Amino acid sequence: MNTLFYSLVLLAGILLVVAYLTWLERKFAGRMQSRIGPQRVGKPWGLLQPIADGAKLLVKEDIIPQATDKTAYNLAPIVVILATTLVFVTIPLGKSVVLVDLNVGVLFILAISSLALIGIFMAGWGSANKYAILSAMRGVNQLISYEIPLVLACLVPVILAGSMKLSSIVLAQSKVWFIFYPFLGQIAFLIFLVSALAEANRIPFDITEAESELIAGYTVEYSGMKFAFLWLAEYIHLLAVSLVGSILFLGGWNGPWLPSGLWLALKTLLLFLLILWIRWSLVRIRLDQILALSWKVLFPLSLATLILAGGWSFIF
Amino acid sequence: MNLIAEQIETYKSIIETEGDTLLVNMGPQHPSTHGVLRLVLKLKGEEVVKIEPVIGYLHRGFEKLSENLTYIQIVPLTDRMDYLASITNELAYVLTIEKALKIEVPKKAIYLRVLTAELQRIVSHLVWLGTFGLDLGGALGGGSTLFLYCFREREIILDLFEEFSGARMMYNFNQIGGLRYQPPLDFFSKLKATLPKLKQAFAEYEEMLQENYVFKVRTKNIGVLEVSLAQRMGASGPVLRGSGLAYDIRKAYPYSGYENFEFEIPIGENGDCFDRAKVRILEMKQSLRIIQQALKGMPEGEVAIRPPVRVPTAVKVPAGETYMHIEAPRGDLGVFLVSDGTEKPYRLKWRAPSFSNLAVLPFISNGHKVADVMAILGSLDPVFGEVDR
Amino acid sequence: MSWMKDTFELTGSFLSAFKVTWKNLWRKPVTISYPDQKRVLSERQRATFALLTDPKTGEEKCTGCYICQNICPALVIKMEKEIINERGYAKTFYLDLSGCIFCELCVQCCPQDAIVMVRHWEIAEIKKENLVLDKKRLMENQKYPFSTIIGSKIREMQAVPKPPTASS
Amino acid sequence: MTIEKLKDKIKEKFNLDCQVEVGLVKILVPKESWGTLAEFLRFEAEFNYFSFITAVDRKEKFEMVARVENLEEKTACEFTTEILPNETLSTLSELWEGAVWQEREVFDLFGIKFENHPDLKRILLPEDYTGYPLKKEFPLDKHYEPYR
Amino acid sequence: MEVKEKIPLQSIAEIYQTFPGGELMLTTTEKFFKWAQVSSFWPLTFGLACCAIEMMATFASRFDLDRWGMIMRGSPRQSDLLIISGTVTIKMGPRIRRLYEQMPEPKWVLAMGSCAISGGIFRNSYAVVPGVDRIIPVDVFVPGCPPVPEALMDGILKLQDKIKNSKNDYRKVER
Repeated sequence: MNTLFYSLVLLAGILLVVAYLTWLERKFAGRMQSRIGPQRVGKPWGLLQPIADGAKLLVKEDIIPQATDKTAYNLAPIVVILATTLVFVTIPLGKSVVLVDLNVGVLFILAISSLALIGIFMAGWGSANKYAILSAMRGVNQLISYEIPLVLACLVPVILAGSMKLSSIVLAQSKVWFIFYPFLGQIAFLIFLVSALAEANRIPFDITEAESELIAGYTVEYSGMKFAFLWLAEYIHLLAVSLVGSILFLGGWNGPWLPSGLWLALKTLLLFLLILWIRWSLVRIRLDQILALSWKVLFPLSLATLILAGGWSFIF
Repeated sequence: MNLIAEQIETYKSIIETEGDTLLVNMGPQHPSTHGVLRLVLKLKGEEVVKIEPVIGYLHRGFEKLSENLTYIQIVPLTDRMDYLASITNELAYVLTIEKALKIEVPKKAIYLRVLTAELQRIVSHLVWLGTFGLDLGGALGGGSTLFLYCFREREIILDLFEEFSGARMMYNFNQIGGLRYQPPLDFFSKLKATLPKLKQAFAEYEEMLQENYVFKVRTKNIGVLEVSLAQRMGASGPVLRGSGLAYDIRKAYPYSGYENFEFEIPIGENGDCFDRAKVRILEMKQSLRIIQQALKGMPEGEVAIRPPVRVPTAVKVPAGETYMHIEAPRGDLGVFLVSDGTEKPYRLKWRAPSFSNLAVLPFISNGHKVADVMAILGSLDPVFGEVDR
Repeated sequence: MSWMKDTFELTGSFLSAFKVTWKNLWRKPVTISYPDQKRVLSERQRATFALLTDPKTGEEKCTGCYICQNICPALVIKMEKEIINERGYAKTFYLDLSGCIFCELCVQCCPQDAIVMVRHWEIAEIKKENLVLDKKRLMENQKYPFSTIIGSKIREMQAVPKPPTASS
Repeated sequence: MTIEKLKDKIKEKFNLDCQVEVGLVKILVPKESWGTLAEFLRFEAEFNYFSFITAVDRKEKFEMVARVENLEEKTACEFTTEILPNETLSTLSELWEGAVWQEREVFDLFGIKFENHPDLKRILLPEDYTGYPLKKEFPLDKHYEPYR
Repeated sequence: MEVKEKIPLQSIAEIYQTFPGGELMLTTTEKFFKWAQVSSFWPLTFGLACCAIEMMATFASRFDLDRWGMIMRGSPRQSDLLIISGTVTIKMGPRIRRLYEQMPEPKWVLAMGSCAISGGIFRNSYAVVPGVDRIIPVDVFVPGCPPVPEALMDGILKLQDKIKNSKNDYRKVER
């Protein structure tokens, strides 16, 4: 019984945290662009902004264009939300605070998070709009080519910790966080970050919903609550990426003074702010350059780090 | 089963199968088409096979309207043509009338006209830099950071214009025979205070864009325009100078006192988006130099020669044809006036630089990706009030 | 080894872009939060119009001479003249804000300085009809601060200076 | 080639006299030799910067004005010709590509057709617009339009 | 495929009232959703002419409208405010009509600048539609050429007050 209760609390928690991540992003971006983010909605700092956005999108008229492939069009947001929230099942938020601690945790996370690609393609293809089709094609290219560096980068902590169970990875990092491994940790973390950004379609890889060419990418034809799902899915994916990143590389919840849960929250927040910082200061790269970057640079680099990690765990 | 067959039908109609090229129609409402331009793109996968810009969505009939307004009433109309650089429009029109009437404008008016035209060039290039960042980085990404910085600097200069004339964009500054206002007393001190801020801001943009690897990768040898094609098309201004020809009307045919200011003309090497961007950023620096010289040499005295306008039909231009062209931020802006001695022009033809600059787009964007077409369009910097007149 | 140079240059450019955004993160935002703080408008601001009354005698300055009606490029001013004890008044004076382009030619050539622009921009309307300012509303607009540009002021600025230079 | 040499060349080749102003040569050309003069200017005189081409409606005849410039020597040449309202004129688009759009605009607003122009159709007004607005007898307030 | 007959929404409001506290709940939900619509007002990135530059300046750092929860959306499907900023020419008219129809239902239109309200100085030009309200119903008019950011923001505030105290069902917008 308590798993049902815990999963409901987890779901509500994710949606609430993600809602306030959108608020944080607009505030942080505003501050970086020397303006103030949302300010007037919930008087002092615009705290009620995400609630207002959600309620407004709830009430919006839900247009289903006539030429769309109805099943793909309606199912796409559900698949995308499913793919991104299911990842939180195996992510431990504390020592024993986890829904189900699979011993193939990392594999499960990587498999589920690549499901989002199907949702995005369904959205793009279903809405029968030329921009959406173009963006869906681009999304498929980009996400597939970044799957491999992501997997290899995640394998490095698995090799160093000797097991795929997330909680045991964190235990293995109690003394030295994986990122502080001299040459190996930084490169693996960098590859993980770059390919996770590409997975989540964030700048500089956000060509699927590139504002300047394809208006709003695969979300062109969506309005109201369906658009809210697609929009939130991106932030849920980012939350998952920063959580997984802080667990795999930044040593989860072990840290010197503060209580364990706070450490994890602090690290994810830091990682999220880093992703935001990248988003608001870089220019988007073109599709073929993105693919070239993944195949020519990230793929061999991640193979090299994998070999290095193997050697390292063999010696020590 | 017929449901699926029917859906395949609908998709076939969407993707015209002429050798699997996709006909995409980037309609008049598009975040990055700088206004109202429809691009009919024939794409093969990602690459552009053929591109055909459709313009005319902002054609407001300037030439017909100006045949029914008197010479004085046309000055506020000229502000609305190239709405990013309204002072240079007024300047072109007013200089043509003064050339036709052979009026000598007082020295202070000449210096003030040069000063405000160069400030307007900086404002127009700032808006270009902001929207160029949008084209590359997308409205919600890094590009919009650059966009907001450029608009923050632009606000400083707009405050100065508001002090001088009372309006932020459509100033109605010039008048046949000089300016309409004296600058307020503290105008020059405020201007001196803002110049270092602008210089520091330009250095910041230079740093954020010029050495930026991602910016270079997105703009190096994209949309290469070689010099002879540019000349035959009539492209002018930063687009022509980006291809390596140092042709600047302020130096070639010095007008309104430009001969007693010295400044260089920046040119590019191989005429791609990067060079056009570099030329515009360096031009902004040159404009700062001109403004400083104008501030130093600002004489005292009156700003207008004509007795103040009392009766609207005061100005009559003798019959004849005059043509005068100046260096607007976008290029060679010319006014061809055919007058018949009454107080209304018989025919007023505007030679708009953006019209010819935009005509270059189909010639230089074949074989590029869709993302590059946006970068090329951004580097040509068309303003549709001027393209469609 | 161009590959190494490329990645080196790539990280260099990323760092410079990050430096710019980092510097701006700590600068004070330039935003003016509109409903509470308002921007100080320049004293030559051109917003809505006002028909002036002569402070000494208390009757309106406008003598209905049709000059501003003729010079307006957008043809938005319409007035009718009436003569009361051999002095012209504007019986009705309509200024259609929906067509006006705020070019200030009417203020410049008004011989009696009767019409002036005021510094008040809150003029949005829900209904299109009350964008047409009739004489009563133009008179009421006098309560807003005037712009310092009045017809005689412009002419004095432009006039060829008599021996004592009239600097504004 | 300085302006004087240009003047004599034109004199002996087309025996047209041209007025000379500072850096500008104005030539009045009969309709037939419009194309040949343009070719001469483009190739021999290297006026390869195309400035503009426009028409002036003189009620009973159109006056076509075209201006080309030589940027190196800073000289410009304006050649004009008179054509009757329903006559056509040879196009300049083979010599200067810039003329393609400008001639389309002249056709759009004046109704003057150009022979063997690549695609002569309306550029500024909607395709199904009737009437040529910039003609003098086109009244300002009467509108030919599909939409109003 | 015949379209299923949609349940008229008005009847749901009546069902609300049959419950004991229904009336009170209806007004509070209505007020809540109206507040939500007003405080997250997403305009469409759609600029025609000079007023578009002034609109961009209003959304830039100095008069930042992100403070009011307004993000510029690219596609008409996700935006609920259409700011007509610039001259509406006869070639652009049908495009604006289609854009308006593509926007989901609670949508509002703000005519910015004298060109959009009545054609401004181009009123009697052969190629300009004198006033955008001949093509689409307009909710608020902001005069000015171009209107200073304060004027545009004042217009948006007046539109928001109009939405707040519009008495009808939060789904349909009173024309």
